[in-house]
Amino acid sequence: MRDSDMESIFALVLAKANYVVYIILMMVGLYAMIVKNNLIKKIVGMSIFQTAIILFYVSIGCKRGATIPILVHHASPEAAAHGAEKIAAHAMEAVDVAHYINPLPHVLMLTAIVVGVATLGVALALAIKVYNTYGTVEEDEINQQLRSG
Amino acid sequence: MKILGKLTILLCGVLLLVFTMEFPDWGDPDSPASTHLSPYFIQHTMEDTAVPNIVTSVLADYRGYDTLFETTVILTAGLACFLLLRIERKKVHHRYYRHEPTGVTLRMEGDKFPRNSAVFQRMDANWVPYDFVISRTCRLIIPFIQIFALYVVAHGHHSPGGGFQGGVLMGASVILFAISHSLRAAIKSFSEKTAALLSVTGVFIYAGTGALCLIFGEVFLNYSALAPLFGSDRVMARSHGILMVEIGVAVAVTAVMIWIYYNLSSAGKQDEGL
Amino acid sequence: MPMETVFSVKPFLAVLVSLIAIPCIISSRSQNIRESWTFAAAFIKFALVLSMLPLVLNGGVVEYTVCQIFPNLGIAFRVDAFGMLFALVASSLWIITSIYSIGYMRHLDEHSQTRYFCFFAVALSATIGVAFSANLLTMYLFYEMLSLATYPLVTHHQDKEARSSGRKYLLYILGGSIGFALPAMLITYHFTGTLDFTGHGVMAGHVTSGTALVLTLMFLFGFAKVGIMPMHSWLPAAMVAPTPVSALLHAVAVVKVGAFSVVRVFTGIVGIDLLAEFNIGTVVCVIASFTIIVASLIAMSQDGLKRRLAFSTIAQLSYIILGVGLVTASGMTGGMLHIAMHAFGKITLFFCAGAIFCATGIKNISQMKGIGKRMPITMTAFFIGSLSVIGLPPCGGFISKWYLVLGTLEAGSIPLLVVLLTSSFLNAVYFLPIVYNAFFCSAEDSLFEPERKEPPLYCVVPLVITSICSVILFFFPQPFLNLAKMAATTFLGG
Amino acid sequence: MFWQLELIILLLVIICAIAAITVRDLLSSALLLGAYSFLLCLIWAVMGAVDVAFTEATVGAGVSTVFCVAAVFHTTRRTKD
Amino acid sequence: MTRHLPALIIVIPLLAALFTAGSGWINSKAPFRIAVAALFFSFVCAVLMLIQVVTTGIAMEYRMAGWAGPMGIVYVIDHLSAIVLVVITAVSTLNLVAQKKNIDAEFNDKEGAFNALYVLFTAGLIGMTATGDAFNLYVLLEIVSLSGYALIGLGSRRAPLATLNYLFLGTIGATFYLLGVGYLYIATGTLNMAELATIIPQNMESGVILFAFIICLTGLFVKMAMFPVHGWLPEAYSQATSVSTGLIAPLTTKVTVYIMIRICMTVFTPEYTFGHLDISGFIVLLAIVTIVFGSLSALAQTNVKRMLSYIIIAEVGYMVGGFFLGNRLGISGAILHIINDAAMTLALFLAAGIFIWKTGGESRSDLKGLFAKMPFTMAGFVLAGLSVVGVPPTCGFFSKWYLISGGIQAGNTLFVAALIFSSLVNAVLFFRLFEIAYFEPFADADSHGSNHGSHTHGGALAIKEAPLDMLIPFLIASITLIVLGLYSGTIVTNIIQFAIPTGVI
Repeated sequence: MRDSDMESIFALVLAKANYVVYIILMMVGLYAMIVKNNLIKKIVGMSIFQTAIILFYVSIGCKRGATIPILVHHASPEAAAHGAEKIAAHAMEAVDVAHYINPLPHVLMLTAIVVGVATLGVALALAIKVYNTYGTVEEDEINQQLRSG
Repeated sequence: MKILGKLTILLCGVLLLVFTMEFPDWGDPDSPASTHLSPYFIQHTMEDTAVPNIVTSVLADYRGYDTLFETTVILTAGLACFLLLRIERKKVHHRYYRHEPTGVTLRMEGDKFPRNSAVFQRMDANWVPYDFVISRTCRLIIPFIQIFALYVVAHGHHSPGGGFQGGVLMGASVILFAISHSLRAAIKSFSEKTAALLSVTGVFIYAGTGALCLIFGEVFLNYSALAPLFGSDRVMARSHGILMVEIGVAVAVTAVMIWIYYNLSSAGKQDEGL
Repeated sequence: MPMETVFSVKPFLAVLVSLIAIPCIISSRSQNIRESWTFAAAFIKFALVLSMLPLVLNGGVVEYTVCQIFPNLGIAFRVDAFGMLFALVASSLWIITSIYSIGYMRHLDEHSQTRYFCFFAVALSATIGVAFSANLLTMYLFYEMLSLATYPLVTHHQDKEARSSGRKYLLYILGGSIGFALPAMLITYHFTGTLDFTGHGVMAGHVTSGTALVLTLMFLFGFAKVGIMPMHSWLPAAMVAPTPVSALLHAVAVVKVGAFSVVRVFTGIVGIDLLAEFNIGTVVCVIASFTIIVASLIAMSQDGLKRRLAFSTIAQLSYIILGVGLVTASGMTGGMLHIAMHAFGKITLFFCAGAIFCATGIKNISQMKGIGKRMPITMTAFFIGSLSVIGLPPCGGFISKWYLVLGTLEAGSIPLLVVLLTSSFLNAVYFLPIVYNAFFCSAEDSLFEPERKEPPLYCVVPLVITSICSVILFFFPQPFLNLAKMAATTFLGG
Repeated sequence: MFWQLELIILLLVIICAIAAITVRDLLSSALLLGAYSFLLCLIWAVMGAVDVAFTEATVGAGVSTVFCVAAVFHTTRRTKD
Repeated sequence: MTRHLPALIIVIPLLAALFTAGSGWINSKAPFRIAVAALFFSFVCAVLMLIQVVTTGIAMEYRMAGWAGPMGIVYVIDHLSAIVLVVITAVSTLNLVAQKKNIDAEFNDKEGAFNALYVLFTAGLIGMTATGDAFNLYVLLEIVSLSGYALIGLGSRRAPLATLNYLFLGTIGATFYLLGVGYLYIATGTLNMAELATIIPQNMESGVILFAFIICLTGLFVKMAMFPVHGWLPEAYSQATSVSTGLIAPLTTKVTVYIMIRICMTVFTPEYTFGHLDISGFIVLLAIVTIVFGSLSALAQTNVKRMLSYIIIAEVGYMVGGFFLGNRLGISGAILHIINDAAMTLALFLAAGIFIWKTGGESRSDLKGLFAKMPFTMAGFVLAGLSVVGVPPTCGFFSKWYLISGGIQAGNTLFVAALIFSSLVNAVLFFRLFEIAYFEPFADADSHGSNHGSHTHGGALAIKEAPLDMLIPFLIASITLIVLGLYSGTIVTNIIQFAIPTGVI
């Protein structure tokens, strides 16, 4: 009984909460990338921007009342010794889809995280180069230098 | 400009919010996302690949091709940082050497000081005394971190983790060493060339496994072709193949993380670091 | 009439031959070898053209398709009477001009003659290509090729004046063709689905009168080489070119290509009956006659000989357009015939101008008093040429103008007749005084000492030939006349 | 079913993000980015995306932070916004 | 063997890139050779696949890791992707060969990394073109972007900043695309393009799909520098080194346009893109603005590379506008223009590379007297310029022909006018360059005699052509322009016709 109305409150509150949060984060990142003046700040904003998307994807994958996408299998040593057929057979008998979270978005997001850190590294390298050239990472100061010659 | 940007962002946000309202509820079990494709993975991972961790099986087998290029992205980043930042150390102006017994610090012009002297230790230009506690603690925990990293790589089939996480951990351990001691010390034990070659090797292990499948007459990355190689049936062959590529990923990620760190933390000089 | 169609590669070869000659021209070691290549190409081309003449005279047609690019539209060649007429003129005059330009260039020791001869050859094959093209696309292709190939020739001297006039040249020619002709072509293709030159037009039945008028005018101004006002002012500017260039290109090839293209489009795309029924022809006639009168008037005020010739060219070109605009048999015959007749007359005049410049370095008419005693042969040729251009017997020009006059009478439009006669009178007014001053001015105000001193032989021979030609053409106007008549009958739908 | 915790973490995440782009010291901005990543990794752990959480913990909270710090160390800490 | 071509065409460059990067630490000659060999190999693969697809008439499908359809990642080589693959591989091979001298000059101790990134860039483009999976496309897009940043960032003194801005905008674009894919996944639950194409028509009214379409398109527009978000392109391209520009300028925008066409026609079916939505008019308008803007700002440049970059922006307008005209002619024109424009841009930037290598300057006035100095190079350059202007028989004319007649058929006079206008502007631009090169005497002394007389006296001596290993590839590129022009009819009827779904009239 209590569990059920917990459920309802839960649904009520979190039906869209993640999506709203991801939008807020995304906008924060976008704001930093467009409006901010400091290159490092922009890079930080870029990182936030990308992680927001990851939050979005993970939220897609969620499934109420389901657990992490690792099959519970009592593959006892001898079962493993008997090789895959046993395990497979065991898996065959009952894998209830509703028990496990949708794994696909997680896979995609592993890729996205890695892409994010790669981009971050390159961006920081460029920022360091910019600093070595102009002695500053503030965009307006750099533009001033460019205009002055 | 600023105002324009803010307006654009506001517009984007509102748009996104509006369209979000059409989404299926959060965690709704019968949204198309959870009903269309994912059930196949959940149900068939065991019989297809004998890997209980669905994420691992999808990552390294069903969408293994993605992961290959994901690793390549990392490699690309490493190469990019190298290409952009690396500069051969030009003639040094001056260096600082600390006389261990007395703690006196000397400023020497050029490079002419004896490289390996027992009593003199070279100091970075902006030097903070290396804290004894920190360095010793790191020395203590780094081996454990590395063992844990190996575990994560090896046990990715059955528990969270896998090549990426393990590789990053391994890389982090070296980075930690570089921070707690000095960049030069780290480079001495794990040189840049090693990092570069290892990163290439890692990706090569992955791509090579795939190409091996081609040679064995199956399509690219179809590990079950390697069954005769592993001496197991085709399903277990997939599982072993996944392990191989995970190792490749781990090697590549480790090396690249270290490589990028070397270049970033020394602005490409690889002389005096963080 | 029975139209026998022969599929042969000859037209394509006739176009290619001078292009093939180019590598030889570039790679040849000495001047003589180079120019012998030029001659070889010229003669082969002429022979090829000539070899197709009998067939065409018997009402045959030669066709050849190079490649298909769009549905039922590709790069194809088709030799009919009209094209043959033009090709004959161009290829025959090329030989003569080559002789002349050798003399001219060598005598003045111009720089980068190799470049000169190369682009000369390119221009020629472009001209023949236009003459033989079977559809508007092919014609446009060679038209552009010609515009670009003549640019280095016009700006041969590479000095400031050449630069500015070259700019003007490109502005008018390219601007016209890209801005007007190309869209007009595409719109036509969109409406009719074909761009082949048929006997009597493809537009009929596809477009409304308004569209037809607009397209016609777009073509008329788009092919700016025809020098219809207000698209004319590149022509006087282009007179900075070396004289052989002006002679061949701006009296024969380029401007005539413009006229040819316009006539082709009017007859082959727009269609004569369309011109007639929507009174588009009248509009064209009005524009043309305006150009004729104004250009003639301007020509009178020019002192530079070549500039005067240029303006007279503008006027003469409009005769051709006028002839077609009349949409009567003899009018069109006269118009097309005028391409040939005027070519021979005008090239003679240009040769003379060049010869005078070669020998004495004089460009202005006011300095030519008594020059006739100095170089009688040249000035006699000049006299004949001017007679031909004015249109008096015994010169070829008379015949074409005669047919034009007949055409105006057939069309029963007296104003146009008046226009023609006035302009002939004006021609006389601005040509004959030159000749008169050259020969019959009294010894004291002659600017030249009396002893004879002709220009180099290379320069004299060609102009003699051309002047003789234009006399011969008066007595034996065939084959040009027959070709023109056949073409006219074809276009008027038999 | 501790959704309250999840809500709190979500709020913290937003706060961290805004703080990371508003502080006037780039070093602390970098560190705040690390904190942000770590909080996100918590959320994902709660949502059951363990692998993603693990990766984010190592990559996002770990290595990227180090990279940022290294970059700041080689450029400058001060900023006007 | 042929069955594995779709995998080999990308796997071989990938492995080669690894070997290149590794061998850079041992030998400084090896990387270049490996790279050229690998790129040429994939070029051969591409040609073979094109032949097979055209002869059999059915698309080749390759299941990576042996998993079919939605589960795994599938590579699909149909007419469209086959021809684009040929273009990509040809361009990158030719450019690498042509620019060897520039590479040696600019990346003296980093050949390994440079060549590896070069090959990775190409491999990424190949993958993007061939893939049939919406997410895989994103990963490869990121490979292309990252290697692109590295290649551009090593340019002049101002390059890093330009690259950083490029990186920010590129990331926004790619992330928007990723977001769009996510929305598609929410609505349909799959990532496979073919399956998406079957599901989307069933629920056309869904707002989520609409938004996915919009945001994917926005991301791609950022990537291809459409008008409001074009800012990064000229700066980045003009600051990069010649070799990088020669690779990136011809390919990036074109392939992005290809991706747009692929997304609009294969994923969101034409019925959805042109039928259900009525945003085509707006996008064509945007394209028109892009064309006019690009041409006008190209007019204002004195730096040759900047001018060419702005021309690229205008060309993007051509293709996008032509595609969104939504009729067969327009789309054929857009696709044909992808091919032609890649060839033109390659030729132009190779020429620019030669000029820079020769004169050391990038501004218009550095072209002085080059006609006399290097006639063959200038001949090729003239060809390329005329092709951009759209003079027959160069290929530029024919794609423009299709685009304009598409505009006429759609009754979009504004688009036609914009095309004519930009052709005129291009004519002005290029003849301005030709004039400088033709009229003004070469800077240094000995050039005075150079334009004197025929080869007999001294003409040949004064000519200082570019070295052959630069000149020959460049001339090949510029001859290709004419060949493409003459065979454009064949290309359209045999390849492009089949690339357009029959739904489009």
